[in-house]
Amino acid sequence: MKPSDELLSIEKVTIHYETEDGIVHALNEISLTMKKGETLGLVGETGAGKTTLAKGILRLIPSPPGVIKQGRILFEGTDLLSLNENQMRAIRGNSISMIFQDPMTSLNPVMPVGDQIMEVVEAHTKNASKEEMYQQACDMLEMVGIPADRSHEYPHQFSGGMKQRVIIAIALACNPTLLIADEPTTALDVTIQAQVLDMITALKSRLNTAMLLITHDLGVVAQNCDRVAIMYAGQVIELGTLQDIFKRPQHPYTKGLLGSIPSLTKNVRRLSPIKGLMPDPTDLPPGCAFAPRCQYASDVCTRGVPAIYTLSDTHQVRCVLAEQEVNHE
Amino acid sequence: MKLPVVKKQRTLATETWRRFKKNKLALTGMIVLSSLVLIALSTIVIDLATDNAVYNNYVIKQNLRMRLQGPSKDHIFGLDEFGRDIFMRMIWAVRYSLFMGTIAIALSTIAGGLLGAIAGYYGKVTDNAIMRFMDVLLAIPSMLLATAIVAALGTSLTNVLIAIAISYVPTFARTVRASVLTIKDQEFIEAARAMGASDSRIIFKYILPNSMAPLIVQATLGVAGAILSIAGLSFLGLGIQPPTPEWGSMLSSARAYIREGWHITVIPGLGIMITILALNVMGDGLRDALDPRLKN
Amino acid sequence: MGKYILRRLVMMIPVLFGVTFIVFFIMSLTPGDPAAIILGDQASGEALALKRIELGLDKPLLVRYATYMGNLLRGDLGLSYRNQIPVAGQVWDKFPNTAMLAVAGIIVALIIGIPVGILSAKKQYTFMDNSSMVLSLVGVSMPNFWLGLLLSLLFALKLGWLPSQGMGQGFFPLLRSLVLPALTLGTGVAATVVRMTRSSMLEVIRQDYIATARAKGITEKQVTNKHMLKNALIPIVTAVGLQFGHLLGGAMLTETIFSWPGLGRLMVDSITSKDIPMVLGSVIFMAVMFSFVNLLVDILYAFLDPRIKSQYGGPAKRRKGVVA
Amino acid sequence: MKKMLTLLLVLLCSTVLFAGGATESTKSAVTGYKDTITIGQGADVTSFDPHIGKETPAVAVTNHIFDTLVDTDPVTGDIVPQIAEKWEVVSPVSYRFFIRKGLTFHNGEELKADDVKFSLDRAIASASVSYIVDFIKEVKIEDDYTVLVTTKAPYGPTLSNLAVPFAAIVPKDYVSANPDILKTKPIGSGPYKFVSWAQSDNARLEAFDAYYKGAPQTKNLVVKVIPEAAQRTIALETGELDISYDILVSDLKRVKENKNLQLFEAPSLTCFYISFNMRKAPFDNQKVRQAINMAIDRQLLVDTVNSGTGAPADEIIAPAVFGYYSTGVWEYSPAKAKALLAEAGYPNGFECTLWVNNNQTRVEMCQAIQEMLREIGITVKVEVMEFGTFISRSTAGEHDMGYFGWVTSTKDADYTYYSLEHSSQQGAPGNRSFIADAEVDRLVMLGKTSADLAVRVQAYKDLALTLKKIANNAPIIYTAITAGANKKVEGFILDPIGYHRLETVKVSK
Amino acid sequence: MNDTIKRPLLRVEHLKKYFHTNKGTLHAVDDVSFSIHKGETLGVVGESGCGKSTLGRTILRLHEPTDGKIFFEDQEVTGLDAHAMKALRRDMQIIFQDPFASLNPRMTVSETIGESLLIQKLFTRKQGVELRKRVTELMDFVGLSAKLVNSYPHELDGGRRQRIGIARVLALDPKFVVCDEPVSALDVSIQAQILNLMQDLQDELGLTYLFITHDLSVVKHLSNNIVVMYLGQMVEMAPSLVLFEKPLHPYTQALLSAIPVPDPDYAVDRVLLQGELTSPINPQPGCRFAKRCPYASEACTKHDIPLKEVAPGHFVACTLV
Repeated sequence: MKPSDELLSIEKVTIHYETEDGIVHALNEISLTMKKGETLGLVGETGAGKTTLAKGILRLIPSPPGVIKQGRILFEGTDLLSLNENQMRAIRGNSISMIFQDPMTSLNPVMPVGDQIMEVVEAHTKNASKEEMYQQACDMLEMVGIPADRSHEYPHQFSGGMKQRVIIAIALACNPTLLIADEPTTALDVTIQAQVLDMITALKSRLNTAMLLITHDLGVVAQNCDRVAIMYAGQVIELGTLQDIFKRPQHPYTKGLLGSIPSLTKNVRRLSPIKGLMPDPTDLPPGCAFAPRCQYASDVCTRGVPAIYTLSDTHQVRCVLAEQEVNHE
Repeated sequence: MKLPVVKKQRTLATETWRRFKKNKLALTGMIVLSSLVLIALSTIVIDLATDNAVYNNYVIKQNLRMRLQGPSKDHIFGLDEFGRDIFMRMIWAVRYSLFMGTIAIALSTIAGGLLGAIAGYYGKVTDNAIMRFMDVLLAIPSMLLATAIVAALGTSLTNVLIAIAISYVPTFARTVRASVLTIKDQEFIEAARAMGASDSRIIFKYILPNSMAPLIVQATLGVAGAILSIAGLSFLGLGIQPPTPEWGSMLSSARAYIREGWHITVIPGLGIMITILALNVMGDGLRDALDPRLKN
Repeated sequence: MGKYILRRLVMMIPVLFGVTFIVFFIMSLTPGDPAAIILGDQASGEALALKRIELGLDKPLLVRYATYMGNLLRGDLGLSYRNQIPVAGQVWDKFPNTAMLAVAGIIVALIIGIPVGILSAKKQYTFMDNSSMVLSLVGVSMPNFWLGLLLSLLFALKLGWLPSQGMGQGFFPLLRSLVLPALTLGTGVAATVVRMTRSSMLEVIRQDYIATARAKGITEKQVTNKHMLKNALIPIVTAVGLQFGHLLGGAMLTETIFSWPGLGRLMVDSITSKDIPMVLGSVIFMAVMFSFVNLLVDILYAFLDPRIKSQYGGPAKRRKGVVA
Repeated sequence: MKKMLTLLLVLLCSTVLFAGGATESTKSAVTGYKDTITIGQGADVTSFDPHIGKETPAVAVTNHIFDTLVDTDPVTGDIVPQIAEKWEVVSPVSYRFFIRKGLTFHNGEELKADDVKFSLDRAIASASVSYIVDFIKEVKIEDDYTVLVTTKAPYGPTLSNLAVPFAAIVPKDYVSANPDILKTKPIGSGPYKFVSWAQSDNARLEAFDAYYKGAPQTKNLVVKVIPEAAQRTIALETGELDISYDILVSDLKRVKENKNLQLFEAPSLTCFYISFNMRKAPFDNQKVRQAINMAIDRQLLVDTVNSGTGAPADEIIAPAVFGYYSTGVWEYSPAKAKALLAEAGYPNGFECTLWVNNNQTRVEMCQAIQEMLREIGITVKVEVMEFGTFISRSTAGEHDMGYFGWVTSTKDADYTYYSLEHSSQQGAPGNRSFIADAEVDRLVMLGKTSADLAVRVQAYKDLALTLKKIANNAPIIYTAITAGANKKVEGFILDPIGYHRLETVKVSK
Repeated sequence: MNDTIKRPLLRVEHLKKYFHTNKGTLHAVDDVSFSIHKGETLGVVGESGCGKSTLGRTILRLHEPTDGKIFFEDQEVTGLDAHAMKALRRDMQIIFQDPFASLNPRMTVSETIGESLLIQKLFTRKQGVELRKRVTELMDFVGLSAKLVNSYPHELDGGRRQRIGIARVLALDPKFVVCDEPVSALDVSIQAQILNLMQDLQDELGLTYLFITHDLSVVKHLSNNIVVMYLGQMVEMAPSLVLFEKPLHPYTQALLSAIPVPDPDYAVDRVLLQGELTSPINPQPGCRFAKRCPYASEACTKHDIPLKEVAPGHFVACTLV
């Protein structure tokens, strides 16, 4: 990968929540890179640390209790973790923006949507009049398929899918180079999900924005992403292209996930789920966090955190089983 | 089949307590209140054991010639307008000040809670009838209602209690109704109905236990309000009757001497203040502990 | 909206009817003879009997109530037992004074309550939170009449800044004389406002739209003022509306302490002298005032919350906050 | 937002504190005296109609608006002319009054005999004040300036009763046109004219320049209502008030010692006493009643609860009242009291109640008495009740003991003795000890009906001695009447009843 | 046809459930008819607000039906009095969507499971030991560790909570269970565990399911027959395999095409719909999907479109077929 291509590089970031119940190990030395314009799918189950990563990039982790323990987040060469609050604010909503999960609650209910879009424009535009900025907000609304004359309406006057469009308009208003979409369609019905995802994909390629698409839905990933990262217990355990992950999954967890989904295309009488439950993030097991649920686990797995094995240019996995695979080749 | 022996898991109460005790302010409030309860109980025991001798010889014993004397070695809080020992009166007053408020609020919590639960659960006509009646009571300022009731029934401990209790009923009814309305539509209520549970079982086993949290908080704060209301009634001459020591009436009757000596109003005033502060911070602590959503 | 207001006004009628009923019966069932109170302890038995007939006290209770209600419907609140002057005029005279005091009290409560509540919420569980909470609670923890006396000792007697009692004539004297009673009355409510603001802010802080706002890159101040506060205000408004009732009750004491010529004092006097028409008259006015404030709250609510505004036609759904 | 609030607050505070610094009263430029006197009292005027509003706070105001036929000198207690410039006793049952010529009401109408007749008839018909004038059989107009008052029977205190402000003379034409007018727009012939009344706040009066004694010294009177006694003293100290009536006993010392203030203090005509319900055991027992009388340390009560003002009472009428005879204050001796109780059959005492209405000083007195009785073994429960309840329940004879106060408004013993001691007056009229004693009745009637002063004096002396023996009441204290005033106040004279007249008062700047 | 041989366990005829709201009458369930045979699963799919949950609850009379009839084992459920209904509740049960909201937070696991037994008087309070034994059996049956008996719901994860919900239902040994989105709130791996459990239970106990979900892949996996609902009405009903192979209603087609398939090589022609589902308040006659339907004609909005049986067991309500 050429350095110039690299947009975002997350290096060994660790984030803890220090709560009364103990320290929640949300992210454990996670590393990940993204290229300009690409769409990376980030997949994991509840508690895997997906949202923490998204908020961590924008430094929106509530503190207390959240603490960024270590690591670097390089965005276009700058370490976001070293910026002061003012510099960080200049980036938020401008070069990195974010779409949140629940469109029903992500808009301020007492502010007209036009104003909510204008607010982000206002925060990042200098030398423009109010009228110009409002016009820009209206343009954005049109772009996501909402008539501009609805800009004076309040969120409750819109349906869920429309609200998510407004949120997308907010996110894209300043032409960000990176869009973080945290489960943007989970709360929507499938037909609406299809509409919204199509629109995001279209706009993103038009604006050449890179997208970190966080989801638990492998189907959404398969239809929308270039590459996939699978997260488990605060770490990326497998990373690869769509073909790598869906056709040649290496990590037992990835395999388990794929086996858990009832298939539309094949007829399977019984699903083959992963046994057990996600580990308690305040009390992670030693070594590979997945080991207690893994049918292939051996003593080696509990001794230390497995290393990352590179299977191909694009495919990496964090599992001792891969070692044999690599050696085999 | 052998039944497994299991250890008791954390109940919601212990969970709440665990969260509650992290809040030092609320904990302090609780300690203050517990000590007050202890004091009250011990004075009751002393009275029973000594056949009121201590009460007669120290609490209501007057010494008019030494009235209004400031704090001294013999009387650490000084003497009141009748030359009675303020310290002893403060101690003996705890049971009236604290328990009267508590009993009054307990009564109105039960009455208001039930009314609110019934109104919220059955809705429609029942709800309308009960809540319009509550609106009527609410439209009369509570202090006024209490005053009118005491004026009507005559000033006695029980009547003050009843008056305060009645004047707080609508508040509790509203609180419980509001939380019943949110709980009523939850799936676990439907689950109970799907199993064939009766209305009373649903109200008592499902709805009321789950609406306890706001009720407990409201009751804690209500006790504080009730103590103040009793003091207010004393100010209007309708509170606890002499020579029974009660902070509100002590403060109220001492107010004529407010400039004679600082101790005479400040001490009962502080007593009330500390108790109410304690109730308030404890109430807030409970609210936070019972409602984990409020935590970041 | 107009239809809604009209309906609310109509709904007030049964409430007021209930209020008169309850108060009339409480007051009438009390022992104590209004005639004796009017004539004092040196009146002759004959005079008492005459007075009782004059007041209609010889008739059965229900008849008296019916008569009273009949007159009330014609807008006649009757004559005061004590001074034989029409109640309506007396109550009407005092009404603005109490309203003024109550509004000033609310303003004091808001001025203290909202900033402290915001501060306390934003610094949850810090020393700042605890100390501002305790400070704001000091006001509510002191019996109203004691606080009033202390304030008047300090500001009127010791410092000589403000009048100790009475209602000033003219704008500035009026304002000056309003300060101490309003402070006394307002601090009692301030704690509730603080608490409500705090919990409401904490509720709002957790909302997704706050995260959205932060992700836009706007300043924290903008987030607080434009996003948090306006949303947090909604339950506060309700709480303040309900507090108005407590405030009116508190006015009974405050008005007595500061010789403020208001309804509260009129009511205390009438209750103790068993001046039933006067008690009823003033209670009706207070109940009307309370109901109006709550109607106002509902209307204000609609302005604060567009979700409710669009709902008009149907009854406004109010979020019932925990009211302390 | 926060900034705005702060700004608003600061602005508000500063304007409030500094802008309105000037005091309310306007100052006269010519003389060295203020043109307004501000007076504070504890309660409001109930009614400006003198035939209705008979409470002291009402009379203290209406007293300036209305005059009576004759007046009582506040210092000597003598009956002096007022509307009637002179009078003659025609017979034991008839008095002729000669009305001063040229007297006018505030509306300019002349005061004539028909006004007097109208007023007295009106007072007799009034449920509120009738008892003061109902001894009158008829008022006859002899000419425009002469009236003849005939009484139902010989009545000793006729003149004293006619001097009571409830016997005020009001303008006939003005009142006939609207019988309710005086309640809110009073017009009389007194030294001050009514200006305005803000209920439960203040009443304003203005000097009546055509007053027969000449215009009052100060142009305006403002009577403010300040119910909280402590606040009244504070207002006096801060200069908000020139004169404050009824200083709280605990504040007397403070007023006395304040170099800017002066304290007026005089014996009142009020006696506070405990009435024993003689219909109930054990109060039907004379020894019990005497024992209680002996168990009360009256001097201590005066010194402490009453802060040294007033005096221990030996009778239910005050020394300043005509007919007073000192029988000597009951000896304070718990030992003897206990012995008497034992004799009466109560060696271990008993339990009973003492009723009192909700007035702080009265309640305090009762609490102190409660303690004194506890020492001789009587367990007293003090029950504080609201005034109406207190009166009606004690009228019905439900009480054991009641703590009452009685003002001899006429300054004549008959007023009190007849109401409180005569067997025909049981219950509502005032006899709440329910005494029915032939000898007492005889002496009361003798004093009432005789016009011979010597006979009356003797009758009241005998009565006092008899009553002391019966001990149906326990007289506790004669209170003092007090007022505090700024040092700049000149010419203020206390009225022993509390009907202070202010036409002679002026306040230097 | 099967009907002649064995009678259906549950038969629903022209069921309607309307709600009165401030804005008008909400036709949550509008003229729905179907039947389910013993041991089979009927899937009901549709987007949020289509009335599928209301349908489930109305069948159990948790909502009183506005119109129509429900027969359970040939007994008419709709007319039963409270007493008979309570008895019937042993046979007809429901598993809820939200495992966090459907358990009383103040009751422990064993209390929750035992509650159904106590309510239906299968056990009395005095039989504490027997009751506990039965509860432990049930917990074991649904795969809950016995050491959790005294746990409170808030201490458990979604999967375990849903197992409690299932055990509570099994306690009564019902014949028919409405499953109202039982796995939607769960993570995929847990979802698979629960789905497997439900299948096992059906096999072992011969349960009959009415399976309500918005997830088409889940419904396909489980159901024998599928009903597709749109704004309170049935638009299509067919055996599972038939529906997926040959969807006839434009809405069904759109719904199927919108599902993201977790296979990067799978390409579909998306039928992208315009607009969104609204709520059926005071609906106009005609096809409720017409506004969003790419093939809509005037005929669609003139009058209500009846269900037509286009093939054995395959019903569609559309003017195109």
